[in-house]
Amino acid sequence: MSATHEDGSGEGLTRRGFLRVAGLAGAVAGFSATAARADGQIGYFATDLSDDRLRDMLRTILRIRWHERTMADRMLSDPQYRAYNHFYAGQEAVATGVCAALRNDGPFDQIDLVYSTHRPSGHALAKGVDMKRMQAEMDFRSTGLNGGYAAEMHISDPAVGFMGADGMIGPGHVIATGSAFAFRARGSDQVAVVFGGDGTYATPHFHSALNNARMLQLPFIYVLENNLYHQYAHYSYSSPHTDIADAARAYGIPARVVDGQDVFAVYNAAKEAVDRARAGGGPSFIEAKTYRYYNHWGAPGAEVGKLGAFGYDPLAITSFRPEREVRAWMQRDPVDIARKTLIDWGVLDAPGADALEAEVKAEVAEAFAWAAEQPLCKPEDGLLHVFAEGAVLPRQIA
Amino acid sequence: MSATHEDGSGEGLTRRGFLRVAGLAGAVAGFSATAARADGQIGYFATDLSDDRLRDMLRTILRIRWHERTMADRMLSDPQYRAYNHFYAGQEAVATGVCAALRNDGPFDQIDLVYSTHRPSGHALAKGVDMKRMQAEMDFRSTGLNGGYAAEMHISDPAVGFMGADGMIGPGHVIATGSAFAFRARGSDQVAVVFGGDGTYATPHFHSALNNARMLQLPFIYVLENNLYHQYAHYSYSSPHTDIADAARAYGIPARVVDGQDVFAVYNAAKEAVDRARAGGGPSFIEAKTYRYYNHWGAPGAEVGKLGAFGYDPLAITSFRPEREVRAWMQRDPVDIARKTLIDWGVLDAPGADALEAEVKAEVAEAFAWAAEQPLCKPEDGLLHVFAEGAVLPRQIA
Amino acid sequence: MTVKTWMYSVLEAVQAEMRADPAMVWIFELTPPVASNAGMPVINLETEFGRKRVVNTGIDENWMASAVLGAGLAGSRAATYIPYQGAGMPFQLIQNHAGKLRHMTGGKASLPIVFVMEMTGQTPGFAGQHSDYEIDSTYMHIPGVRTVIPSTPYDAKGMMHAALRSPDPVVYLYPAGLRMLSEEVPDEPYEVPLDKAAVRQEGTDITLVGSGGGMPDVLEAAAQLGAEGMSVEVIDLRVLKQMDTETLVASVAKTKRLLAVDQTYYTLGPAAEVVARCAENVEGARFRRIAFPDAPPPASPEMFKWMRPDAARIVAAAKTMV
Amino acid sequence: MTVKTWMYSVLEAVQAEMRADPAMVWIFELTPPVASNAGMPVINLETEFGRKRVVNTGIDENWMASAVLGAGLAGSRAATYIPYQGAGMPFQLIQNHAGKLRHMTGGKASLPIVFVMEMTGQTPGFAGQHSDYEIDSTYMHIPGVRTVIPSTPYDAKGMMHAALRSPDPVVYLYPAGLRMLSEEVPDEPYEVPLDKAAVRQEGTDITLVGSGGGMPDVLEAAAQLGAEGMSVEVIDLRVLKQMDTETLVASVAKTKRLLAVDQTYYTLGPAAEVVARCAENVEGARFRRIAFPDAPPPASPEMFKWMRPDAARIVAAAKTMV
Ligand SMILES: Cc1ncc(C[n+]2csc(CCOP(=O)(O)OP(=O)(O)O)c2C)c(N)n1
Ligand SMILES: Cc1ncc(C[n+]2csc(CCOP(=O)(O)OP(=O)(O)O)c2C)c(N)n1
Ligand SMILES: [Mg+2]
Ligand SMILES: [Mg+2]
Repeated sequence: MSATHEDGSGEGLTRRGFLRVAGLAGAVAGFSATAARADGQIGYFATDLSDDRLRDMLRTILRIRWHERTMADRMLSDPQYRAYNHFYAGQEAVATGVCAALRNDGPFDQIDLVYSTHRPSGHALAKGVDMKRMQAEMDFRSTGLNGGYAAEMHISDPAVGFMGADGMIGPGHVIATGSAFAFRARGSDQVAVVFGGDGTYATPHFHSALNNARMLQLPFIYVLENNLYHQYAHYSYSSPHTDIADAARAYGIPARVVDGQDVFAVYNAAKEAVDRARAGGGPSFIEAKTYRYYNHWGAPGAEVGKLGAFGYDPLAITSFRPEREVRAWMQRDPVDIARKTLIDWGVLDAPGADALEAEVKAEVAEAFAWAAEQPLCKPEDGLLHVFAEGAVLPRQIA
Repeated sequence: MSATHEDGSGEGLTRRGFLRVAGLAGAVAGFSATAARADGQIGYFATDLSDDRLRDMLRTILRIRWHERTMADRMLSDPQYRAYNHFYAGQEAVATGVCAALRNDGPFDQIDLVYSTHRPSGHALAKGVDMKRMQAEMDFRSTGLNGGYAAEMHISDPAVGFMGADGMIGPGHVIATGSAFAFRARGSDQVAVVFGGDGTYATPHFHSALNNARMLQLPFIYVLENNLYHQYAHYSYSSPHTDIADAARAYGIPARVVDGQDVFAVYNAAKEAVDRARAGGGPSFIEAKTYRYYNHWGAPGAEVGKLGAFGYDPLAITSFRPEREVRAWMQRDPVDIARKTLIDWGVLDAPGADALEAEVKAEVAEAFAWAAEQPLCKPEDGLLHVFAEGAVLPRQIA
Repeated sequence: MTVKTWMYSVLEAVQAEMRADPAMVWIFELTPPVASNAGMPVINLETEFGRKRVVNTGIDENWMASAVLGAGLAGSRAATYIPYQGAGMPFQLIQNHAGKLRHMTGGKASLPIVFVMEMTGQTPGFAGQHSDYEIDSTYMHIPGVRTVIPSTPYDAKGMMHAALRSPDPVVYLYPAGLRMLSEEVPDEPYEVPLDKAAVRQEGTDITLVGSGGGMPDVLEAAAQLGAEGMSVEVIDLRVLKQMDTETLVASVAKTKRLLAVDQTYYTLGPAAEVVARCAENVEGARFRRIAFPDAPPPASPEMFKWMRPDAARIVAAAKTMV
Repeated sequence: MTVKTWMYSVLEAVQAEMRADPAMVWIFELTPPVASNAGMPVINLETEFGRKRVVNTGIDENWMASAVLGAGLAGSRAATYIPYQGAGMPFQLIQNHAGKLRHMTGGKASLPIVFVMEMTGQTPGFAGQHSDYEIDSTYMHIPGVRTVIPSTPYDAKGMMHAALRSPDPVVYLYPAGLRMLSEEVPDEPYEVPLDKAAVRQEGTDITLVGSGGGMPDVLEAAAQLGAEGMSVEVIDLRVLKQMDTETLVASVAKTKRLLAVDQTYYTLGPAAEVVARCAENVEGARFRRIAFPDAPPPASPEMFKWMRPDAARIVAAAKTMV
C-alpha cells in the first residue's frame, strides 16, 4: 500500500481508521457475493482535499438524492407534474466522485467535458448544471435548460462541460473520443469523460471507443457504472467478463475496478485517470460497481409496484432484481458512506451534516417550485434551432 | 507435445522428420522478425489424412495460384480481358487448410458455410466453387456463377457452402454468427466459418461477432488472415495487439496463432476448431500469419509497377510494403512448403508433383478459355432478382 | 374472431409460424415477445420455444439484424424486433446486404427474413433522439426489401404472416403508437398481401392518402369532412415498397385532388413519392402534402402537438382544395 | 485562375481552412488527402498539418463520423472523408445525433462539422454492395444537416469553403465519378452558398433538373435537344437539403414541363421531391422523372449501362414531353 498523503491537519489517522472500519462493516454485512469488488486502496488523493471540497462532495450526493426523491414523490402524487425520469438514486457517488476530479468552470476551451447517458440527472448535477433550469427542462418549460426541446433524456449544458445526456446506448462513447481527439490536436490539456452502463459493453461502439482511444492515446476516460442490469437483463447475459474492466485491459488501457458506493474511492480512481490524461498518458477505464434503487424509469401517474414506478419490474421476463438484492445494496448507501466518512474524518459533525441536508432539501424544494411556475413553450418555436440561423417552414400548415 | 498419430504406412517418422527440418530452414532463412509466430505443433491431424486428401490440398493450392497468375497475365496483356481481382497469391495455404477441415458437399442443410471477403477467389476455390463459372462471373458473363450480377467482390455459391464474397469490411463476420445461431437453434452440427483480414480487427463488428458468438456459444470460427496490411496501412496502425488472437482470447474464446504459409499447420488448427464447434464447444479464433505477394488489387490494363498492378503501391502514403519484406516472405512460399512436405512424407515424388501442376495449369487455361467464350448479359436482365419473383419496372425508359 | 390488440395479433401470427416451422428463430432485445389479451391464452414465445430459438441479446441492434440475415442465408426463417432506439443501427446491413444480396448473387441467396422496426415520433415528450418515424423513408428508398407499414391489427397480423412466409426480406414498420389499438381479428392464420394499398373509404371529391401511425387522424379527418358533405376517398398505403401506384393513380384520376399526409419529415416522406407518381400519371389534378416539418420532434408537448399533422390540420388542408 | 481537377479544388479549400484555423482536424481512412495538379504545388494535408490533426484510422467509418461530431461539440472545426464502401456505416450517427443535436439542445450544440461522403454507382463493374449512390436520398430526408452535392470543380471548392465555415453539420456528397473533371478554378478562397440551385442554362420549352453525378449527362442531353431546336432550361440542384424550391417553381411555372433526372433509385430519389414540390405549386404542368430503376446496380456493364439514365435516355424522355 502506498504512503498516505496527510494534509497536516492531524486527521489522516482518523481517516485511515474509518476506511478500515468501513471495510469491516461491509464484510460483516455479508456482501461477499453482491458487493463491489474494488481494487483496494488506489491512492489517498481524497484525503488531501480541503474540508470545503469534501463537504461539497457530500452536498452533491445529497442534491442528487433529494432531487430524485422529490421527483419520485411528484410522480406518485402530483397530477400536474409532467416530467419522466431515469432514476439515479443509489449511484450518486459515481457521478460525484468523478466530476470532483474534473475542471468544471472556466472558459469552454479549458474545462473538461462529460458525456452522459439516458440516466443523466446525477451526472448533470455533479458537473455543475443548474438544478432549477434542469428541472424546468424536464418539465418541458420554455425557460428550461434547453428551452423545452430536450427533456430528461437529452439535457445538456456545454457551459459547464456537460455535453449532454445521450439516450442512445453506444454512440456517446465514440463521440466522446472525438472531443478527446480535438483536445490532443489543439494541444489542450482538457479531458473527455464518458459515463456508460454495463449495457454499453455489448454495443459495437465499445470496441470503437476503446480501440481508437488506445491507438491515438487520447485524453479520454470511460467510466462504466456497473449497476448489474441493463433494462431487464443481468449483465452476465451480455458480457463474458465478471469485471468489465478486464475488457478494457485487453486493449492495454489502464483500468480500475472501484467501489461505486464510496465517493472517495471513486474520486481517487478518477483523479489518477485525469492526471494521466492531462500528462499525455492516454485513456483510462474505471468500472464502478454500483446499484440503482428505483426502477429503470418512472413517469407521472406512477403507482408503487407498477411498471414505470418503483421496485419490482413487472416487464422483467428474462430476469429481474430480487428484493433482497435491492435491500442488500441499500445497506451500503452512498449518502451514508460519505456522511459517515466525513464525520469520522472530522470534517463535519452530525448536526453539521443534518444542517447541510436541510439546506439541500430547501434548495430542491425551491427548484421544483420555480420549475412548476415557468412558462410553457410557444408551439411555433419547434421550427427553430434546426439550423444555426432561421426557422424551417411549417409545411403542414394549410 | 502430444503423441503422433501414425497411419500405419510407416511414413510417420519421415513426416515428423520434415517438420523438424522445415522449422530449421525457417530459422536459417532469418525470418525471426517477419515470419509467422506459430503456437508450435497443435496436433498431428494432418499427418493422419489419406494420401489422396493430402494431394488434394496441394492441388487446391496450385489451382488458386495458377488461376491468379493467369489472371495477372491477362490483365497485363489481353486487351479483351475485363475482370478485376483482389489478389490472394501468397495466402493460399490459409483457405486450403481451413476448407480441408470442413464439410463441403452434401445437402445444403448439412454442409459447413464459409463467408468470404473482398479477396474471395482463394476461399471460393478451396470451398469447391467451379473455376470456370467463377472466372466467367469475374468477366461479367451471363453464364457466370452469379449470372453477371456479382463480379469478383461479390461471388457466391451456396450449393457448396460458399456464402459469398463480402466486399464490406466488418459486416460479414456478424452475419456469419447468424448462420451459426441458426445451426444451434435447429440442432444441426454445421459450422459457420468467416475469413477476415487484419483490417477487420478495428471494425465495430469485430466485437459484435466475437462477443455474441461467445455469449451464445455458437459453432463459429473466425479465421483472421493477418497479411500485415489493410490497404495502405500496417496493422499496427489499427490494432494494439501483436497477435490479434489475443483480442479474441479476452472474450474467453480459444484462439490459435498459426503459420499461414504451412497448409498442414492451418489444417490442424482448423480441425481442432471444427471438432470443438461440432461438439457444442462454441467458437474458435484462428490467426494465420501470412502475406500477399501482389498488390491489394488489380485490373485490366495494369502496367507493372503502376497502381493496381503488382509490387510497390504508389498510393501508399502512410506506409508501404518494403521490397525486401515481399522477397523475404516469398522464401516461405505456401506452394513450395506443401510440395516439399508431401515429397518428404512420401505422398508424392517430384515428377508426380510436376504432373499435378501441369494438370492444374491445363485446367486453368481451359477455364479462362471457356469463360472468354461465354455470352454477355442481356441488358434488361438487370431488372430481375430484386425480389424472388418478377422484375422491377424500368422506370427510366421513356 | 376476437377483439385483439395490435400487439397480440402480431405475436399470434409469429407463434403460428414458429409452431409450423421448428427452425424459425426470433431475436429480441428489450421487448419480450409476450402478449396477453382478454379471453385469450398468454403468448410467450421465449418460454414456448426456448432460448435456443428465441434469444434476448445485449444492446446491439446491428447484431440482431445481421444475425437474422445470416440465419436466413443458412436456410432458416428468421425475424427480429428492433426497438425504436436502435432503428437506425442496422441501416447499413439492410441497405447494403439484405437488400442487395438476392440481386448480387444472381438470385441465389436465401432471404426468408423479417426486420420488425419499431417507430416512435408520434408521442409528445419523447423528443429528438427518441423519435425515429423518419425511418419509413429510409427503408422505402432502398431496393430488394419489401417495406410495409400496417395500420390496423387485422392488417398487422395478416401482413406478419405474409412477411414470414415471403422469400424476400421484409422491413415491417411497427408504429408504436398503435400498439394498443384493438379490433376483431380472426384467430386462424391468414395473409394480407405485401403489395396492395387499401381503399378505406370511397369518394369522388378528394383523395386522402396516409399510412401507418397517421391513419387514425386521416380517418378521423375523413369522417369530419364527410359530415360536412365532402365525398372523400381514403387510401391507406400499407406498402411503401413496392408502392401500389395503380390504386393511387386510379383514385386521383377520379377525384382530381390529392392530399397526401405524412407523419415523417416533409422532405422525401412517402407523400413525396405519392404526389410524384400521381403527378406523372394524372394531368390537370391538384396536389398537396402535409407532413411533420423538417425538424426533429421537440420534447415539449406544446411544440410537438402543433407540429404533428392531426385531423384538424388535415381537414383544414382538404377544405382549401375542394 | 488555373485549370484544376475536382479533387485538387476541394483539397485546396480544405488546406486554406486548415491554415487559417490551427484547431481544425481532418480524418480519413483510405483516401489520403493528397492531390497534385499540373503547374500547382502538391497538396498533402497529412505532411503539412501532421498526424495529430490529420489522422488515418482503422476501418471504422462510424468512428470517423462520430469523432468529427465529438470534435465539433468540443469547439473544433472538423471534417472527415468517408470512402464509399463505408458510406452507410455512419447513418445512425448522422441521423440521430449530428442532425438532431442543435434542436435537441435548444441551440446549444456546437456543430461546425463536415461529412464528405464518397458516392459510387456511376461506373459499371462495381456492382451491388460497392455502389452507394442511394445515400443522396438517405441524407436528404433527415433534418438538421445541410446535404449538398456539387457537380463542378468550381462549386466543389466553393461549397467546401462554405461547408467548413458553416456552423451547421454538412453532408457533402462527393460523386466519385467526377473526381477527375477539370475546369478553371480560382486559386483564392471563395464561397458557393449552401442553399441555392444553379440555373445552368435558360430556356422556355422544358425544365431539366439533375444533380451531382448525373449533371454531365443532363447537360449533354440539353445540348443535343438544343441542337434540335428545343429551348431547354437546366437546373443543377446542388443542394438537396434545404432544397431551393423557389428556383424550381419559377422555372416550371415558365416552361410548364418538368423532367427530373436521378442517378439514384427511382422511388424517393431527389427527383420525387422535385416533382412533388413543383406539382404542389404549379398547376397545369406536365411532370416526368427518369432514374435508376429500383434495383441494385449489377456488375455486368451491359446490364448496368442500360439501366443508368444517360444523355440518350434523357433526350428521348424530353422529346415525349414537348
Ligand atoms: C441503441 C439503443 N438500444 C436500446 C436502447 C433502450 N435502452 C434504454 S436504457 C437501456 C439499458 C441500458 O443499460 P445500462 O447501459 O446498463 O445502463 P443503466 O440503465 O443500467 O443505467 C436500453 C437497452 C437505447 N437507449 N439505445
Ligand atoms: C466498410 C468498408 N470500409 C472500407 C473498405 C475499403 N477496403 C477494401 S479492402 C480494405 C482493406 C482490408 O484489409 P484486410 O482486412 O487486412 O484484408 P486484406 O486486404 O489485407 O486481405 C479496405 C479498407 C471496405 N471494403 N469496407
Ligand atoms: Mg446497467
Ligand atoms: Mg490485411
